[in-house]
Amino acid sequence: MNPRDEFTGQSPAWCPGCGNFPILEALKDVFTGLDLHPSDLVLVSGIGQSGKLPHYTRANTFNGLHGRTLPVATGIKLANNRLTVIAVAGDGDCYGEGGNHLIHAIRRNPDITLLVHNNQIYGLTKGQASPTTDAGTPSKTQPFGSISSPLNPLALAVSLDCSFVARGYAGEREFLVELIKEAILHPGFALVDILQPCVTFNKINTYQWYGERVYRLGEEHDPEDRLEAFRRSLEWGEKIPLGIIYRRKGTTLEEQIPVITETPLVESPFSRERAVAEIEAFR
Amino acid sequence: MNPRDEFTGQSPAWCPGCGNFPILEALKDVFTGLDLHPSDLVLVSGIGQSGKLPHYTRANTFNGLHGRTLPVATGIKLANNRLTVIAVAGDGDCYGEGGNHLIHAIRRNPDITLLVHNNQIYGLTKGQASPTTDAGTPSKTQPFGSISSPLNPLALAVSLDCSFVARGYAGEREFLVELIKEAILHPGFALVDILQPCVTFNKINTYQWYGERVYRLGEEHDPEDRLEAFRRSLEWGEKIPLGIIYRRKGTTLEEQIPVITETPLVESPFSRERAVAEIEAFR
Amino acid sequence: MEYTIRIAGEAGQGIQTIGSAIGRVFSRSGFHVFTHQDYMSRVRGGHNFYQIRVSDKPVSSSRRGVDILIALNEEAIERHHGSVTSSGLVIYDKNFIKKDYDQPGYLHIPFEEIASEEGGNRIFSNTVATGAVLGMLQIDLEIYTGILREVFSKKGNKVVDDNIKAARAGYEYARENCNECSFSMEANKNRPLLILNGNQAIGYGALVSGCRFYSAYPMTPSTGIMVYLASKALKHGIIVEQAEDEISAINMALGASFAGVRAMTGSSGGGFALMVEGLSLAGMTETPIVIAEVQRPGPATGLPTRTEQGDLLFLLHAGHGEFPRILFAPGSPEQAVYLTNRAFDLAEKYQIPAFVLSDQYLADSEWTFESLDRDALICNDYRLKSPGLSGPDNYKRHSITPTGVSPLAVPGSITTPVITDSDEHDEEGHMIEDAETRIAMVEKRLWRKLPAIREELSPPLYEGPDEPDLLLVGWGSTYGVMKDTILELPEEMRGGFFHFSEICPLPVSKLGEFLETFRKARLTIAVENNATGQFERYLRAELGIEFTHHIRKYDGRPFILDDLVHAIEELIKEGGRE
Amino acid sequence: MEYTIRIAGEAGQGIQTIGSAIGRVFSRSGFHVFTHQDYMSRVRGGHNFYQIRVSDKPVSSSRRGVDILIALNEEAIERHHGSVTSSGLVIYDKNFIKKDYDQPGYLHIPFEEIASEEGGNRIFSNTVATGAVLGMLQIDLEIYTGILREVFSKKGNKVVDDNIKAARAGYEYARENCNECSFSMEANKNRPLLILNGNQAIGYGALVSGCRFYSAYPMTPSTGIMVYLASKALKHGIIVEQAEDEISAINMALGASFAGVRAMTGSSGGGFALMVEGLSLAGMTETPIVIAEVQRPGPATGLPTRTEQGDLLFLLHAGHGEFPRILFAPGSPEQAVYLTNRAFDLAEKYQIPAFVLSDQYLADSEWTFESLDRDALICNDYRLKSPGLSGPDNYKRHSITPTGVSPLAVPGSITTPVITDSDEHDEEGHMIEDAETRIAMVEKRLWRKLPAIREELSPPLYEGPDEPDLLLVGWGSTYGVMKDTILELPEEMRGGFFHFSEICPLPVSKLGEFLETFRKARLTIAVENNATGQFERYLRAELGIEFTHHIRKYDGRPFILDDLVHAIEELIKEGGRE
Ligand SMILES: Cc1ncc(C[n+]2csc(CCOP(=O)(O)OP(=O)(O)O)c2C)c(N)n1
Ligand SMILES: Cc1ncc(C[n+]2csc(CCOP(=O)(O)OP(=O)(O)O)c2C)c(N)n1
Ligand code: SF4
Ligand code: SF4
Ligand SMILES: [Mg+2]
Ligand SMILES: [Mg+2]
Repeated sequence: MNPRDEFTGQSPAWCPGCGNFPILEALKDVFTGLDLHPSDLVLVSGIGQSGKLPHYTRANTFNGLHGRTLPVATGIKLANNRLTVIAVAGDGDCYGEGGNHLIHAIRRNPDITLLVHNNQIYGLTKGQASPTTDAGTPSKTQPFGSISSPLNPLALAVSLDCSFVARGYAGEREFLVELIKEAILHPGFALVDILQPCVTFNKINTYQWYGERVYRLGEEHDPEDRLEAFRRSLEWGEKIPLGIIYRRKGTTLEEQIPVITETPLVESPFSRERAVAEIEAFR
Repeated sequence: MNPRDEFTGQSPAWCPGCGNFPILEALKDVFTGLDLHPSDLVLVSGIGQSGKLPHYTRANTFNGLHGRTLPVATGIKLANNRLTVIAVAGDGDCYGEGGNHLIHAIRRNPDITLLVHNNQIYGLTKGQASPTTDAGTPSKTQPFGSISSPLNPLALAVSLDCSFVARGYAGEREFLVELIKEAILHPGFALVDILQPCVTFNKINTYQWYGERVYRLGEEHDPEDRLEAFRRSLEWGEKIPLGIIYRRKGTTLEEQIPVITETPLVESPFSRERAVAEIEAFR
Repeated sequence: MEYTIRIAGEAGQGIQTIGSAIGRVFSRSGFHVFTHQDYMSRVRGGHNFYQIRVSDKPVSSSRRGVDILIALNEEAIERHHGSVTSSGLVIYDKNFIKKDYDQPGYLHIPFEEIASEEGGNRIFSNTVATGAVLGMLQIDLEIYTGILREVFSKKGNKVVDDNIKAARAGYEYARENCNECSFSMEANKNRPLLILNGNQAIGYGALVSGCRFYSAYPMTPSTGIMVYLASKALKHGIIVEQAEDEISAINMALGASFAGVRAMTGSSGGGFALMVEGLSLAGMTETPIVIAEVQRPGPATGLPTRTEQGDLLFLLHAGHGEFPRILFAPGSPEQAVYLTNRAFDLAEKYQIPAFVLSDQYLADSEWTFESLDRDALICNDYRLKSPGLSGPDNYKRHSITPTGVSPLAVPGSITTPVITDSDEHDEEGHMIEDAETRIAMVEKRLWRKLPAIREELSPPLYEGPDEPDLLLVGWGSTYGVMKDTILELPEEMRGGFFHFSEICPLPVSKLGEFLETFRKARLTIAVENNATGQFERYLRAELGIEFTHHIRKYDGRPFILDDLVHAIEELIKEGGRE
Repeated sequence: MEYTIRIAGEAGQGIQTIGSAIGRVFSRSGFHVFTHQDYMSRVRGGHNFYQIRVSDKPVSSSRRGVDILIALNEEAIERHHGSVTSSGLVIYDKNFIKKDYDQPGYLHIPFEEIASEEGGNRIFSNTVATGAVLGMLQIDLEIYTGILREVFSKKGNKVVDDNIKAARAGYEYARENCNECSFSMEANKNRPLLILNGNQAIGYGALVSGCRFYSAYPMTPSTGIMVYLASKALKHGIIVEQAEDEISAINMALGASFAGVRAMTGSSGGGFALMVEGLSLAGMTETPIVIAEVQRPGPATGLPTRTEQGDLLFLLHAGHGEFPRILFAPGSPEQAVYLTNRAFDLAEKYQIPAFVLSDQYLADSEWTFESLDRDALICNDYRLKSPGLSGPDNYKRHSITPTGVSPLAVPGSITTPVITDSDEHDEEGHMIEDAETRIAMVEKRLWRKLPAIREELSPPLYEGPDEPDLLLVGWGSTYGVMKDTILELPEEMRGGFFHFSEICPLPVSKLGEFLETFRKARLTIAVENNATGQFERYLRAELGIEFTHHIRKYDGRPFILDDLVHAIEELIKEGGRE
């Protein structure tokens, strides 16, 4: 069996031309590139077009509720830190419904990679504004346009001192592959916000729109400089930077929990005898 | 009736010496100083020691659920934008349970003032770590210490381009009064994070601890400079700045909703006849 | 005269455009229409269909048998040709689907070719197809061209004209080429009927009730309510706010309601699950709110675009602690208008939460009806706005009155502050802990209010012969199919049905007729679109009655008329045993 | 021999320290103890009390009458002096409370003065008070000094010694000055008893069941479970994670469970309300989970530190869609240990959510019992961990088996991926939309599993005479008070009671004895700590039975023994009418 075939899943139900396809392919490249096995990996997703992704590859999968990927992923990682845990989310999923979990996952810093398929729209529910939708964009639920100012996930993550913050683009698959690899290899919570054209509902942020704006951060950018990272994260509009915006060293959640030792929790021994004997403390 | 008396409420059930007392007094100073009337004002609070504050003054009050102050406050403001709406929250309340609403309230930018009584602890539930608890602080639910890195609410707010971001301190009441006044007068969403000693459960961040660290931002700080504001917001430890960290101009949520005109929604006319006639569109 | 038309193909092919246009042409022509939709949870591809039943008599359910199948791809033919009746016809474009069914019962119409030639662009294919169907049925094209004008006028005259040309060409083609066509719809004397679906009906019901604030997070199949209200927002002064999550949605609505405007939220089961704490908050603070819950099959994400009546018991018991609620489950769009209106009225009158419980089937089904009884629409204002209330002692938000209902003041409209609390509180609204106040408040909220609320509700609707032998009982969206089923059952079965749309609190004192009929009937059958028989269980708990049988469906699809008739006949064949 | 001791004062005065020390001394001395706590939702001030009933026979409820009142402030005397029995005594420090009650039944003990003089610091006042009570009761001081040693050893020898000195001084003072003391506790032959409260019992039950992951958000009165497990975390390898909110708490626990470890979450009603969507997720993904819900009076924030049985129907129906669940409601800490253990076992065996429903009364009440039946604690591992399962076709997470239970593999332990989905799915775990798979999966989850689960549960516990005339029926935390009540009722009443702790699904086939006894009893009384009679309603829906009476309490306080006895006597006086 050719390793890439190992990751062949169900056939996708996305629209033809959807920006999710290159992300799916990139992910398969990453898995083979890092020599992962479907049973070493857990993909955790929510509900949305992105949430379907795990079904289209092959790995341990928990496709849970809309917005709740990160708590599930954290529970999995704590129970078995030997697994490579990847959370796959949509922009509505992760920055809207699940916003609180993002903040606190960043604070906890588990060694999880979060891929946000940021199409700046609610795809699966047919085109309402998401938290990243450009201000003013009208939709059927907001006929006068989206009023809230769009959320800047990278700035948010930098402000919370997230241990790895990057932006990828579905239109640059090779680059995306490298980015996701780095995110997975980085020890700690890694956010990769992926610009993902939605060819059906987002008629503003198209392949062309992104293509004209994205550029790759070069050597001159020092991702360890937090202030600089914050400045870069604010860039949006004429120029949109791709690459690792911010990165820092730090201990992960798992490393800080003394209960987790060399053996993952799920394999660590438990003495029922000793547990039962705790009753005597009540005497 | 002396105007300050107008704001006398129930007698407080806080611990003697609690940092909430000076905040309460400061608030009464603000109300009289701004010549507000109990019926022009709505205090919205959640559950926690801070959540009890509205009962200890006198104003329209919605003391709702733990963590849900901001959605309630937003609903009130939209229904009647003539009211001065103040949301009162705890650090657990607003940065923990209610974190998602904070993000999105900032994005919406309603003209609401949010006062967070930040005692870096869960007071009412007796001393568990809150999102702002210093890393490493042990508690009964976290005997190895709080592992997550503390949330920096000011940096978070600046990253989201919050229209007014300030820090006050319960130990400097006069200064706090001025800050809250500015926050209320500022058109748009204003976050005032107030350092509030919890004399019972927080034995680390005491009056003394804060007293030794806080300083007031001077003229040299330009609150309209976002990068500078971000840099300042990261200051914590030896030196903790008080004052307006960030401020920007911008249109409020209410101003952007075309349904809201000179008259607040609650008073604006509604024609039942015209509404009923909409049935004909289905013919 | 009665026909069933099914348009089938993949998502994104415009099935809805064709279906709703045909439905609207019929209703404008004065025919009775019932439509229902079957679609997948995806944006492109997959397989969807839209079914229209048209008749000169009222119809309220779908049939199995199809008279005209508009097949937009090969899969449509493969899946549905078996449903086409012997006199029925499949129409399709052999060039587009790249397969020729040159056999009786199949009519090739070159939709794309005609669209390109006559309209100038193949995007008019759907207009051609719609025209063709109308041609086959010999319906005057005027009404359709009128609709095209309304729909496309914003895009300019050329687009309108091209569409009309395409429609006409399809129409002519069908009339000329349809040798087998035995359809005919006699010109109808009726004036145009109203046609609306369940979501529109709830939205409209809210609109006429003076709902001024709707906050929600999108969730299929409830989003249509939000879309409807958003489309009317500017004209009627409604704030429609898309919340960051459902927790925010209900809390915002409660805030708006507290501030004095009529407020509503809506979702499906999963989204409502997140509102449960807020529901309890409404109960404690006595803040009026209307909640629309449009069910889809669960648990969890379940089948997002399909139907089920699986959340009844959940809603009846949702929320920690004890507080009264109202639950209406309309059986048709018409009922949905009136019941949503009543929900607003009673929510404010008694300061409690009121549910409008619907489901995907009702949400997406269109029904026709003649007109609305405008006088039946209630619009009372129960708020206290007298500026005379001044001084600290005059107004207490939660004052204990004989009815349990306290005056509902608008904050800012009186000089006294309006205070409420999610903690147990005293009459003023301040938190308390003592046993006496607690007891008084529980009794105020529950025991004082409940009897009066109960009296507000109406007993179930009965249709059928006196003293029926066979009695169907259902609730919510099964109304239409039960109605049609009774008419299709052999007369000697003496079948009738009760439909409950006003479910909680049950107006026990008014259930005499129901209980008597129930006791006398030989076969009593609970009909539900769920697996566990939730309503049956509810009636057992409330009334202590036992059904002899039940028919339950839990495949995510609605009851189809012929299937329900068949299921009943099977039950009877089995000798009424269970 | 039986005494009731009440320690009353304001929050922050150390009421709990005194109360739990006295309770522990008694239990170590082999006496039976029942304690309960009444406290306000504030950290300092207000008014709280702690009540201890001690006896040489088992006791399981509180009495109204107090034998020794330790009054820590004036309010304590004002509030409670009426409860002190004629032979009882109030002890207080007149210097501290600045009021002298120089009258029979009052004993001034200068707690502060003795503490300062003997211990060297007035912070030892509580130790003095505890010593004094023990002196009054003439209980050997050894056990208390042992406890002081354990508690303060971390703070060094001096603190231990000072405490012991203070205790002894209080002891001596009381013995010398208590002229009215007629109390005497005969030296007990029993070996030390176990003493634990409901929260500790649930925590311990989880520990012995191999719970390795507990995620929760703090909420009174459930936090004690988390605190207990956190205190054992390092020693036994348990991850206790404080979540950012309850939604996260349940989703984390589900993640951990999916990854193969036994997981649990806990909260009170308001926090659980936020977990409802997650509950439904557990149902759909068939992920085992145990949920402790420790009730407090609602709706909304309600009375945070008080008690109620108001969430039963909510939990039984929580979650959109239909899926099975288990609900246990222990009646005592002892039951809580076994039932929590069974909850873990059954949750994993059937891959469903299991509730342990408690309340503030049970959570904070301490009971004594002799020992634990270690053999009754189950510890089966139902997970599939065979590394032999390789290849894509061998393992399907949701394969349809005759029992409905699919093999539960640990991801990463087999070569095949483990897949699950909140959408309706096929056997492998991939999302589907077709009707056939939907039906098969609903039947797998519900109909295949339910009968077996039902058989696992036990019928209610009966205590009382054969064929009782008067039958009490209750559930959960009313166990103890019903048990004591039956013994206090005049024998001619022939009173007995059934206690349900295994509530859902009801083991209908095992209810013969219950139903027969119920039918034969003349008076059947449902006893519930809520306003609407939720369990009564549940039994009506499940079994179609009707009680003749009910006794309900909804003031936020538990049933007190004397009050329940009185209420029953009143009912009977009224001639059994209702
Ligand atoms: C609790 C809940 N609320 C709402 C929904 C409906 N819903 C499903 S996906 C979605 C948003 C999809 O947007 P996004 O997360 O950006 O994903 P995309 O489809 O764009 O990839 C919504 C609102 C749901 N499934 N659950
Ligand atoms: C949904 C919900 N979860 C938990 C609680 C319990 N609770 C009440 S206040 C509180 C935290 C208090 O901390 P904070 O918000 O910082 O307020 P403080 O008391 O410190 O002012 C918690 C966890 C609750 N009331 N509701
Ligand atoms: S709707 Fe948009 S995001 Fe969804 S599959 Fe289609 S193109 Fe992709
Ligand atoms: S516990 Fe802390 S925050 Fe709460 S009242 Fe006491 S001092 Fe204040
Ligand atoms: Mg999206
Ligand atoms: Mg706090």
